[in-house]
Amino acid sequence: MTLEHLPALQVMVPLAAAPLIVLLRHAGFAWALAVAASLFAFGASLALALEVSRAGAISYAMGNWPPPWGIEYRVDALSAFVLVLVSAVGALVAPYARRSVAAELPREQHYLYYAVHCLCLAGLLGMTITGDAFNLFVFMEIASLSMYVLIALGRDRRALLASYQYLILGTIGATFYVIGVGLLYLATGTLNIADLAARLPEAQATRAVLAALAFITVGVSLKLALFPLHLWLPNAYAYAPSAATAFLAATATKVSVYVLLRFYFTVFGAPLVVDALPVPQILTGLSIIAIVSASLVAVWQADLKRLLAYSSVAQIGYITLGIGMATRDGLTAAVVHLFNHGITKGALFLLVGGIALRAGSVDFGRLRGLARTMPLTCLGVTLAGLSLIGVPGTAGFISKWYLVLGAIEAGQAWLAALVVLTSLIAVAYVWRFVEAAYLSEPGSGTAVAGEAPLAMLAVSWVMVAACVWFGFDTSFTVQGARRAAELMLGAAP
Amino acid sequence: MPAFASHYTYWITVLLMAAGLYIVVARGNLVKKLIGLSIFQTSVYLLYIAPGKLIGGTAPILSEAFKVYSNPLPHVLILTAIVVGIATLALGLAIVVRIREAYGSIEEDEIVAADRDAGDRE
Amino acid sequence: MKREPVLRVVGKLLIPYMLMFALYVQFHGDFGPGGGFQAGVITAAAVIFYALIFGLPAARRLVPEALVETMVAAGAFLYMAVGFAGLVLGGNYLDYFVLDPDPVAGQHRGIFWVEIGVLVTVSGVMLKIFYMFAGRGRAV
Amino acid sequence: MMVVTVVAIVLQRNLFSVVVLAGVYSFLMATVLVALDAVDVAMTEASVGAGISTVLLLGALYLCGGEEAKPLSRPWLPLAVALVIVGALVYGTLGLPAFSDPQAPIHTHVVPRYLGQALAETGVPNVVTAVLASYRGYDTLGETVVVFTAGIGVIALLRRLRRKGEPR
Repeated sequence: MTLEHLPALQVMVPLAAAPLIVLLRHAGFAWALAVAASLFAFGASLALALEVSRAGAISYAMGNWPPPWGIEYRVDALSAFVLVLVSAVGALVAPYARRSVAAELPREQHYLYYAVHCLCLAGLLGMTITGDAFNLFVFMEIASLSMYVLIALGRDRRALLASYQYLILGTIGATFYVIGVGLLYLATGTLNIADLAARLPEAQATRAVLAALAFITVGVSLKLALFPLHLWLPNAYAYAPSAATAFLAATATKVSVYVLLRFYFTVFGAPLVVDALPVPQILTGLSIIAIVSASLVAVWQADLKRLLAYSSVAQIGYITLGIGMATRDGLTAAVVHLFNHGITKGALFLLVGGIALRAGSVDFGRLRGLARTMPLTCLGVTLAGLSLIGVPGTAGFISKWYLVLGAIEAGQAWLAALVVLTSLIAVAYVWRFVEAAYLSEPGSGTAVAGEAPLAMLAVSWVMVAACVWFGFDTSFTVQGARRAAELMLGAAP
Repeated sequence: MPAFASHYTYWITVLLMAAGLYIVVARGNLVKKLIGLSIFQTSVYLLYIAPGKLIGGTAPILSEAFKVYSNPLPHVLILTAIVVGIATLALGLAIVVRIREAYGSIEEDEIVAADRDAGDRE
Repeated sequence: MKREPVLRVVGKLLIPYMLMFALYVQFHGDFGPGGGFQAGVITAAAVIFYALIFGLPAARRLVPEALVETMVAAGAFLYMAVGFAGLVLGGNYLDYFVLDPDPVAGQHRGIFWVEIGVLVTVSGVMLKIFYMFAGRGRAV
Repeated sequence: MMVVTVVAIVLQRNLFSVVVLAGVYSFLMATVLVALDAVDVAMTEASVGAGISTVLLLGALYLCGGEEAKPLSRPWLPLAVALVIVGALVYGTLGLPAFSDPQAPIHTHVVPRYLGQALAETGVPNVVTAVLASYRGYDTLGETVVVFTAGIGVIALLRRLRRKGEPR
């Protein structure tokens, strides 16, 4: 019975944890409940992924109303894969948050932080798992509102402005999405994603469908920080509390990418998006600009968190580059990179959170000679940084490898060269950390505190280990991504 | 112009939408931006609801007396959207109040300038 | 405004009717326009009205902050609990059919409790936000 | 009238007038919604748009002060953005069914079951309530959670804290 209801429990357990936490108003209990709920969600997502790979897509009718009249939950190869990523990061960040949040937030806010964490997790999971376009909007708003709160809780006053800007842009993005869904609804009369896909080819109002495609693309691109709509991201990541940054960086933009993939390949279908419209060309162009410009900007940042934030914009460019190829290998690369970049960035931001806790700031001036006082943390950052570059033996290499394969398969060898060349810029910004931490003498500004707390360090190292593990054992990531890619290209009517 | 006669409801919506969006992008005052944002969202309500109307129909409350009803589904969706809109507005205003306390201003350019000054001093 | 006798009397007279109207909107939602959300807004408006006439401290005594915060969470939790009840009784999540031997009565029961959940959360949140803004005092 | 109100909002610089005008706008919107048979939505829009959000905005203005600084010197880029949106939407809506066309897809797919069966399946004659709370009850759960999120967000941001030193 439990397995049958797993799709609902996947979202509902973290969601129900939030009001419980607020009812009890106790920091320690709140933390325990948040960890338990996140771990449960992770277990549920693994079970769902297994079930999907064994028996195919699962459909679950909320309220026992058959779709398209009721709301459907639908788990297939693609959404199961994203569910695992989101819930895994959630399950790791929740135990980590205890020390980090205790240090960064006043005590009265602790239980609220965990409640919002649960809401954000549930919102992202709900976006991924739902089979209904409007329900997706509702959960997008749950996730977004909780993200605005998480960012605004940052200590620096600039966090408030970052959160405000994100709120404005995020709401515009969500409203664009609603306009797009509204146009689709007017053209077809349904909101269920599978039903939409089935009815769109017969829709009379082709112009409305095209406009819907445009609105959904722009709206979701705002959320996933596709160049040039990324302006909210660096400040938001730089000033949010460390645990929140790690969680958001590893999951939020990735779920938006998922939404884009879902609409492009399930709803509109590859024939319309890829063959009839210049969408791949536009995506490829924007991705290249994003990769090059954001990587270059990252090199000149004075603050490690901001550096990593700009690097995120660049890495999202790699993902959209894979989508732009729209081939089997390209999409595989996009989905693999979704996962690999999620864990890599998660690991980096978790470690940086440890540095921020001990050193007070992650300005490069304060990082000089840090390797002497925080050797394990610095080693972790370096390893995860190698994965960011895409050095063989790390997870990042796998995604870049498939990206190169996809480019060659698409007959665009120059893209392959570009991927390799831009990785050199990544070398430059990762090198800045290595230089500061290992090769510089401790200066007057250097923090003298010791290693990060054990719980935080342990969780961070689980992520770092995952970066290395998925560089060698690719059976889960690549096979999962390949299945997802085949689903996207094959399911298109 | 049949296209104009049959589609003017859409176009009023579009005008409102553009005006709201213009306020959001062009204005530097944080509160006014939020007002523009809610006008932008409100205009979407019409986009959903207007096509659901059937002339000669009545509100979708079933009774013996009527046969033709307007489409209830958009109403439900927009109820949800209104609630989401007010929730966003409330949260946005809370952030603005905090910004005002931290910076003493709610003009975007002044705040950015204040941050730059603070950065220079460091 | 605290010393305006007319306002105080009118307020005393009106507020019970506002609350009655909220209840009407809540439970008449099945037959006419209205439902939990609208009723929640009206309930919160009644208390806000009270606060404007008799002052914020009086309103806080009538509806304490802690109660409001509990309401915020309890409503959302009630809604989810209805969903879990459907699971426990052998249906899908949010399945109202199984809440009663007669499916239609089960639907009725589900909708009833769900709307109460919405009412409690919405009135709680609106009131809480009002308290928060009003209690903040003029900054700077 | 709505268009006039919105234009006034764009031009007006005193924020108190803007808030009042926004309330007027919401009431006009509610009237239009009644004309379009959306009584539930109209009621919500009137209570939320003209009621709660006006109170909130006035409260925020009381805390923040009410005069807007001069408008930005370069309004052309935003205007261009707005015009592109207008173009895209006009283009998109031209292909849609005409106003009040009973053969439009939204009237022939999905909805007939709500209108035809709601009374028998849920026992609730107000179809909006039936769809809201039952057929698409999960959306409403999400909506309640959104409100809840905003509520605890405001608590987290605005609660007076007993902190030792104001962190800048």
